[in-house]
Amino acid sequence: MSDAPLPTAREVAADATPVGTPPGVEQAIALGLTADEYALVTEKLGREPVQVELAMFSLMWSEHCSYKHSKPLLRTLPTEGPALVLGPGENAGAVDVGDGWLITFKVESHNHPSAVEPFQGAATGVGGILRDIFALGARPIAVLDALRFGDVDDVDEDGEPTAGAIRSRFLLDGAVRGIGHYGNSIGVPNIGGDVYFEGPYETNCLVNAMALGLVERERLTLSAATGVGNVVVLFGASTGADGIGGASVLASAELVGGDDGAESMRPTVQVGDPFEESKLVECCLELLDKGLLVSLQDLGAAGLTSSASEMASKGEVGLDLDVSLVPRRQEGLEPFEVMVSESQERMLCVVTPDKVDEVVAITDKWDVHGTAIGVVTDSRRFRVFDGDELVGDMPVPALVDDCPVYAIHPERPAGGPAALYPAPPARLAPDTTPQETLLALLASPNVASRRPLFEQYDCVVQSRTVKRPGEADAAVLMVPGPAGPNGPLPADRRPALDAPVPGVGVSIDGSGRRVAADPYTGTAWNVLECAANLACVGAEPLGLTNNLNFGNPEKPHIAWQLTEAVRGLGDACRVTGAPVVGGNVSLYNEGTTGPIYPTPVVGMVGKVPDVRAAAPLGFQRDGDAVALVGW
Amino acid sequence: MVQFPGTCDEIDAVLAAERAVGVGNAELLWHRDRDLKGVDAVVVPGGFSYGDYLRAGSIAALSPAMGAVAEFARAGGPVLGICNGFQVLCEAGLLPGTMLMNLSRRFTFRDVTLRVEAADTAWTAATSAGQELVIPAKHQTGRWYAPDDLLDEVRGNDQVVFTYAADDRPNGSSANVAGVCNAQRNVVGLMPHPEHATDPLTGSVDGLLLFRSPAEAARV
Amino acid sequence: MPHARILIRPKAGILDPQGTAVEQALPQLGFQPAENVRIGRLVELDVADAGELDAICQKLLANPLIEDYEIQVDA
Amino acid sequence: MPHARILIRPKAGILDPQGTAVEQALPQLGFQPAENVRIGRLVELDVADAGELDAICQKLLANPLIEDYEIQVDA
Ligand SMILES: Nc1ncnc2c1ncn2[C@@H]1O[C@H](COP(=O)(O)OP(=O)(O)O)[C@@H](O)[C@H]1O
Repeated sequence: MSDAPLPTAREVAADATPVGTPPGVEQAIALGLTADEYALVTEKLGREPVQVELAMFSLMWSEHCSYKHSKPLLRTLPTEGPALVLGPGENAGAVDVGDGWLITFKVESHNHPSAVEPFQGAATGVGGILRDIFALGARPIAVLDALRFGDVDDVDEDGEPTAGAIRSRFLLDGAVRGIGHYGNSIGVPNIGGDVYFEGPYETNCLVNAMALGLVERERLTLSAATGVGNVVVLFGASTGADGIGGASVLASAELVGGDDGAESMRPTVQVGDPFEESKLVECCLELLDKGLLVSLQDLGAAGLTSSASEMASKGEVGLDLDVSLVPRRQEGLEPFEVMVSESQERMLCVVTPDKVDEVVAITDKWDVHGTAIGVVTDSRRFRVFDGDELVGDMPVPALVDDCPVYAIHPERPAGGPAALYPAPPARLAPDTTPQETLLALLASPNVASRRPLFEQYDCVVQSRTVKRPGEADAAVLMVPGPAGPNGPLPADRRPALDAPVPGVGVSIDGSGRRVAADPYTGTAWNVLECAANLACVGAEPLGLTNNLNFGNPEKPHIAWQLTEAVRGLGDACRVTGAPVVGGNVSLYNEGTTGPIYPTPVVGMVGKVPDVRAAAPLGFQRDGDAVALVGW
Repeated sequence: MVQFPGTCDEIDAVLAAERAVGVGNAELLWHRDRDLKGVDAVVVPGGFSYGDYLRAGSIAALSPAMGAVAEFARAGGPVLGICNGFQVLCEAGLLPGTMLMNLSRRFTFRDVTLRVEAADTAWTAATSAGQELVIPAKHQTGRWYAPDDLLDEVRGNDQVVFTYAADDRPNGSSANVAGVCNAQRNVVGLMPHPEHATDPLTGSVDGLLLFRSPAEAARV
Repeated sequence: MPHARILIRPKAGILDPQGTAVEQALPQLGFQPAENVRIGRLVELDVADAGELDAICQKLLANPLIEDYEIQVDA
Repeated sequence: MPHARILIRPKAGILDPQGTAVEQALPQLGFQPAENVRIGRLVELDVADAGELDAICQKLLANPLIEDYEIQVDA
């Protein structure tokens, strides 16, 4: 523990301006802002932005952070329901599953990082979604993953795998190993997912990860920074140059194809460390259990910039933050680099000054050393200092709320959706026998068993898994099960075999091909399929999360797909009674061969009154009657 | 249950032990403490202690708590190492052999069938020799290896406690070994996870037999 | 066949959690503290054509996004 | 502080599935076949006392049952 005085609000003259020459509009454009946006930033600041400010605005005003092309659509989704406790807007959503227990959950994408470096991209995707869960004070209790790659069994005239197939296998292998590595190492079971292979994903794979958390209602923690004079403490990994520019370059621009693309993105690859994260989980849960935090937030895309400014925005406060106090793992980082670094496994919390010592001591116990780096102010400005030097000074609302929102211009493609996606060539001759056809189908990667994939994941750790992958149409967990977020529950709160054992069913789905054929109906189907999966284990939908993986929304036909898909999603939510608790939008998914299939991935959580009654998959006994139910 | 940073199956192990011997009878022991709190048996659970960096279990083996566990073991106290815990006990020299990466090079999860080869250890007293147990295995570095002379010695002393049943070789270990004991037969390590086979709601309950064994062994 | 040795290390600035773990463990074991501990991989092989080694590293052995490599060929 | 490099390799006779995988992958990628591919670890560090390195290897960095090591200290 250091004896350094706690950070306090700085005295800054009213007319003080940050040091440095403004990099100018061309730099802004290189960072992804438009000239108009740059002019707007200048207007909001009353002067041109200096380096730190420009870096921060370019991230906060990127599609990834601002949802500037999707916000109006997302507002149409139903976000209320009887079980809903926390809707969109926080790190994850939460539903009430009874007896004071909440399940928090969310799905997120890590598509572009995974296309560049599948192992680390997928691993850090899991790491990121887990942080969203424990930032709410919940113990992460499950991961699911939805994966889309190009054809893995494509062959050329000589029967040899094509370069695309080889690349797709490499991506599949790396992504699955990465997901397994992170989840297995940190001790969160992977209880399901889906995987699908088809041409449009070849140069732009999709890696979506969903996580669930368990928390008692009164422990639910929000991210708003409040209390002028309270101290901002950063803990977890030290800050390095990895992932600098990741959010703006990787998440918002079309992925540059080929080797050159990967080459130019070198410094943006983030490396995940599940060991660090497992210590962070335990540390955060201990801090919250002891009631030491005012609020908690994870550092995800856009690092300190987005986490700190969002905390300030939600709390309607200002922040003074000193980058010279941020622990580094390498020398020579510029203040703007510290502000935008996406080094993984870091958390930010707000603490009253009297608790700082105790908080730092607990972070030391877990080896995730906390450092006070800033203070909550009443200025409503985000001021960045490098030691005594003011290097950035921005109104918080300008950063977080004032990004322009763009109308998209949907246009149904001429000739209908079919014209966009020519049917793939037939693989079987017209005179193939039914027997051969069946065998060919069973051998197709899209139908074959997923066992080789999910065998790489630990699905039983934490002792809640009642239905594992491959055992039922949806995964089933006991909730709370024998242990709560902070360890074993007292004997009388553990499940007894002679009484109903409550739990949840979870399913994730998202056929892109169906959505490509008809975005409205296809998306509604994805929701209904999740609900049907839940029905098979006796679960009633409580809420859903979704990840909208689409192409470039500035193209009219993609705008149309997106609009129709969101309309289908909303209608299906209303029909199934499952509100949207949160989600993520991943746009600009375009490879060298064109956009991906529009792929809204839906993850649904339902309540199972008694997991003992959850039905397994498959015919159970000789002589049982077989009935067809529904449609 | 010894808890290192990065251990992740310790709560499961506590629950399993409590299912076998009653709630309130299991304690978590922190890796920096040498105090074993007077327990009757020690479990070194699975997970990724210290991130499994360098070699699985290598850094954990040198922790203060493991110093105390070694003393406890030398005094005849029952010690069980599960998966990463098995790796830790090997690295600490309390069990023979060491672990290499699975031949598949992958992390593999699945239920495996184990054959009890020795029912006279502190952790198999409640089983019988030749009995088959269904228990999940999940690891990437679980190929138990001993050079030929050590393997002969281990076999000669009947220190092979579990083998994988005939067609069920998840990792390619020497002589199909899934678990071994020390010469005194109080320290046992195995790669599969008996703590994940103790609740009928989540699968097999064969693992309970291991957690009941120390008490049974003490009675004889 | 020429014998070659390839040293692969994490790029500067890339997180090396293994190195950090070793750095922390050393003083705990009673050794003097060490600095800049970095853990990488060592690949040794006999190749027909040492001229291919650079391409082999790029394509297979190293991950150029996060690792640097050094090729040593025995005379 | 002296800079040291430690090369750790699997002992002869120990099956090295990673090395085998590389051997199999090379011809598939269009390279000439390689032989005796072995994958080990490379540890680089700055130490106060190079005399401790052997003990550090014995105790922590290498497992003598399965690995050999070679210490190189920069002049
Ligand atoms: N990417 C994945 N990660 C984890 N589990 C998966 C993944 N893909 C498929 N699974 C699991 O494999 C089983 C079969 O998957 P799938 O064929 O998609 O079944 P369904 O059509 O019933 O959803 C399910 O239990 C599913 O959760």
